[in-house]
Amino acid sequence: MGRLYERLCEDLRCLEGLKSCMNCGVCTAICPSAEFYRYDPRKICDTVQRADDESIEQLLKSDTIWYCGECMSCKTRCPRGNTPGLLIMALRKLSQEMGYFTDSEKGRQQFAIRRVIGDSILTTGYCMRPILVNPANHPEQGPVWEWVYNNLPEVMDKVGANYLKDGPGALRRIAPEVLSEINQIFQVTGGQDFFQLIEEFSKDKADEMCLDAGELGGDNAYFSEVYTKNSGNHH
Amino acid sequence: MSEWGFTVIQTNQSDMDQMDRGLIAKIGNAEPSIFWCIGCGSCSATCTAAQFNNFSPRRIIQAIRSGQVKDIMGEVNKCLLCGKCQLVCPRHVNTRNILLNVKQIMGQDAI
Amino acid sequence: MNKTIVIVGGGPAGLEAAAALGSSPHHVLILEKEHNTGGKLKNWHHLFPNFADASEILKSLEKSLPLNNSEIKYDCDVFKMEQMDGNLLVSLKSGEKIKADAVLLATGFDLFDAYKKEEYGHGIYKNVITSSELEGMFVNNSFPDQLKDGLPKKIAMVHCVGSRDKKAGNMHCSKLCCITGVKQAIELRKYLSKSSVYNFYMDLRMYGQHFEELYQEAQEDYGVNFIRGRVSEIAEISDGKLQVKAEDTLSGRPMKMIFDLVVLLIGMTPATSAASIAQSLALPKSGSGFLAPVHQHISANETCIPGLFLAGTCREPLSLQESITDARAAALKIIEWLKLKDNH
Amino acid sequence: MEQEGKKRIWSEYQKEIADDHYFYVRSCIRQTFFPGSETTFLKILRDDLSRDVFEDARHTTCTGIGYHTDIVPFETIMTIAARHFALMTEAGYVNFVPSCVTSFGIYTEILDTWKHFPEMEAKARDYLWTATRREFKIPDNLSHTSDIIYRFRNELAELSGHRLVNKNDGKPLKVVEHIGCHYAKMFPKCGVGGAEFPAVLSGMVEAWGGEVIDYPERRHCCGFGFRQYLIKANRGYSLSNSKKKFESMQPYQPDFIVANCPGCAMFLDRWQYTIAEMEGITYDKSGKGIPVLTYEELAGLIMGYDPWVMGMQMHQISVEPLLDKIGIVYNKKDKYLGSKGQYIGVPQPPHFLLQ
Repeated sequence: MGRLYERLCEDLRCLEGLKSCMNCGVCTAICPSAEFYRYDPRKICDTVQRADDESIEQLLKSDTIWYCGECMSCKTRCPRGNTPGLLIMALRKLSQEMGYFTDSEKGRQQFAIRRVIGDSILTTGYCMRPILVNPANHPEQGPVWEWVYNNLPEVMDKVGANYLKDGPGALRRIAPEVLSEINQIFQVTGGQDFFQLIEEFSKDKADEMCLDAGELGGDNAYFSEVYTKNSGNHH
Repeated sequence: MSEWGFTVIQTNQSDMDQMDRGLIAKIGNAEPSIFWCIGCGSCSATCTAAQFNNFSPRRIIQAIRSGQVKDIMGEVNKCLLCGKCQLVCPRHVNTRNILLNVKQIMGQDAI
Repeated sequence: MNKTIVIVGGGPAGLEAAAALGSSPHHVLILEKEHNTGGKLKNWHHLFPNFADASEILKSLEKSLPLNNSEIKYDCDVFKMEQMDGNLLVSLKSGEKIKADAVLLATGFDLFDAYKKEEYGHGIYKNVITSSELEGMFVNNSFPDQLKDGLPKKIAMVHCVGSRDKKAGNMHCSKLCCITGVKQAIELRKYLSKSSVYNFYMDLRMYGQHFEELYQEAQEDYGVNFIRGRVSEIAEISDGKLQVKAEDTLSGRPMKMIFDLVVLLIGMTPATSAASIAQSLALPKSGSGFLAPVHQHISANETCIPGLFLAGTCREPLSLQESITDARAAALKIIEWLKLKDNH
Repeated sequence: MEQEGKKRIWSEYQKEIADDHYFYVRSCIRQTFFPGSETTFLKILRDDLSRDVFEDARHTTCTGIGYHTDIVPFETIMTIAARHFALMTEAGYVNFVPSCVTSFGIYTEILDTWKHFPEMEAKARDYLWTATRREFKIPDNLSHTSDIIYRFRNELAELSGHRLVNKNDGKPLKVVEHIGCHYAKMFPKCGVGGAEFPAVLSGMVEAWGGEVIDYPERRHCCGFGFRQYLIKANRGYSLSNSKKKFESMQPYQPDFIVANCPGCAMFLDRWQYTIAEMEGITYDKSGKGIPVLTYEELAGLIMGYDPWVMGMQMHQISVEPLLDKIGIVYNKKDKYLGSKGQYIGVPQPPHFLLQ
């Protein structure tokens, strides 16, 4: 039993997610990811329960662990009460803690997520806001969304939102003292450090790839690379 | 990638009702022992070729039986025809002969 | 001195135990909860692995019942037992109480209620049936119309339904469904010669005499297909056909397939009829809820209650042959125990 | 299909849903794409059903999207959840009602974790105190907003002026219901009807006169997959999973889709547009696409709310064909007007999808 395996076992989601697997395949049978990626949750459970550090390290450095969509459909069906999706979350956490995530194309995408979602949480109190869904990056949102996006205050007002204003209501501005509480929670619980870790490992990788990662936001070459790069070798 | 930045992905799910049953029908006649396989994997474990490439006789029998034979010749050609698979098989499956038959049938089809 | 032995349950184990006790001087009273004996064997057509006629076997079991010292009471619901002066007092729902020097529990098993595997849609999709319902179709020769039109059919046999399944509340392996699935696959191939049959399994536990051979026959002589993967969900598509999803684990790919009929191989679960008896005596149960003997290896028929014995599937899933052997073993233990009781 | 069999399953999953006095928390995705649905929910609860719903302006995201894209650690999200419980406790409420299915899943997961690992709850209390000097009680009742509408489905049916019936032929409308994965797949006991045959939306549809379609891929995920949509390079996953669902439901010719998850409703709407533009395919006969509704919009429609005040103009798939089928009177001209009736431009028509 190796060091990586032991660290995985410290994560509750590994303990809850994988008690013992008998390789029956019910998870893979209905997994949305197994259907469209070269991905088999059953094999991941089997690899982890073998407790072999070399294979686990390989897994942590691979694209494989980043294919899951965390829909947790696997949990409903498993006859052994496992949740491969939770195990994936533990693997991803460890991959980021070890800096292995930057070894894979799909893992490197964590940088873009950290920059967009992470910063949005800390600076606005929302994971997702209309302004983040820029039609240029979201052609699939279609022309109606483009119209909404170009007329946000008017449209939001019409449907009863409290767009960027104080007080309760949809899309209200979240007060600075609330944001400071959220930031405090991130500070105390290790959320802030984890963001920092993703930043640092990503910047190292960006340097290695001779791409600029900037200090903030998505207006840099490394962000574009991880946000749009698809080698097509995933299916 | 398209102007969208992504595309529709083909499913990996095997639609077992749409599989090619032609090959298994022919091989089943020539070498019925293909139906006896229980997927134990002893053939793949002993396989000489598998030491050097990712060839797996167990997987190939499985593929023929379920009709997933689109790219099968590439796989079959990895086999060295040494016959060790046949020696270790607990069900007396003549894997070597199955592969020979695939070559023959697919070769014929090609002509 | 002649004593009274009460056997709870007139299935194969109860009948065989009564037969084995026939040579003893004791009075044997079988309490059967239904109108007739035979238990679930009544509803079975042919038995694995040699396709023996179940009704013939039941007849011979009933025939060997000794007339001199045994008696059967029908429609008796035993719900409680108490220990009393070294004897057991058996209470029936009717209010009747019977004093017994020894009691043999041969209460059998319940079939797993397939509706608990919600994702398989039993009770919702009409072409999803259980192995026991299929057996009933063979007994009564009453197949649904859509199977009788002479066209080729696709049939799926789903193994491990409610067995080896924490989610369904049963961790245990019911061990007989594997061979039942192989037997019924062969029977379906015989009955519907143009049909193709696919067994979805995780492991095929061919532990008994001639089981593995039957599995091989199914593959070699009857062209039954075996796919290694547990079925994940069943959904009805138009015209009552069923879409089955599993992973073909040997090729590592998710798969789907359309079937005309799906047979769920349901396993044995602890009998609910034994639950109140066990509770009244604080009888321990095994992890999966079957009645627990004193010692699984060397005293499999004895319980921690003096004078109370177990036979057959009330203590674990057993085949008919094993149940019968077990019943004889229990009978022998009872005779030994009554002798000891006399000497004291 | 035997309805009795389903009813037997439903009877096993009858969760408790509080009757009044709700502490309401919003959904990031709902607010972004269909904020009018949240407005409608509050109006129905407060005005039509006279229930007390409290919203504290100091509540924030649950950080669920961060958690499920694996940038937010469990310790962090459970403390954010604890802060929301603290706001609820401070306001004197015990019934916690999130508008988002991802959030609902997060709260069920956290409460379950605390039950099995009390030391984690202690840790959450500790973290929260250190960070904010707040304390909390665990809610007595956790219900998703769709549970609440489900609870009042019969009352709403009595109050409503419309039925889910095609006014042209008098037949019930055929409805595809889509349940967000995190509603009950992780904890079937926490969802009305369980995970395999959830009743939360089908119960509404049936109470309001519609007919639910059980199509083979009913249980399949819409394909959001968090990182699989947020990152452009991964969106093929999202698109392809929705496509699989559309192909499976197409033969049943549904009149509309209703979803209880903010993300699902948006994706099932947008991906129909994308597929139409990419491949020239629609999944209905008219070429206009299958309208996708939130359950709040559906409730609002039968209650006679103005579709444009509910925000149904924000859908890419036009809802007018459905409104016409039900017989809802609406003002065509008002659809794209601003809040004061001013002209603010109109969306470009799509290339393939008909309007």
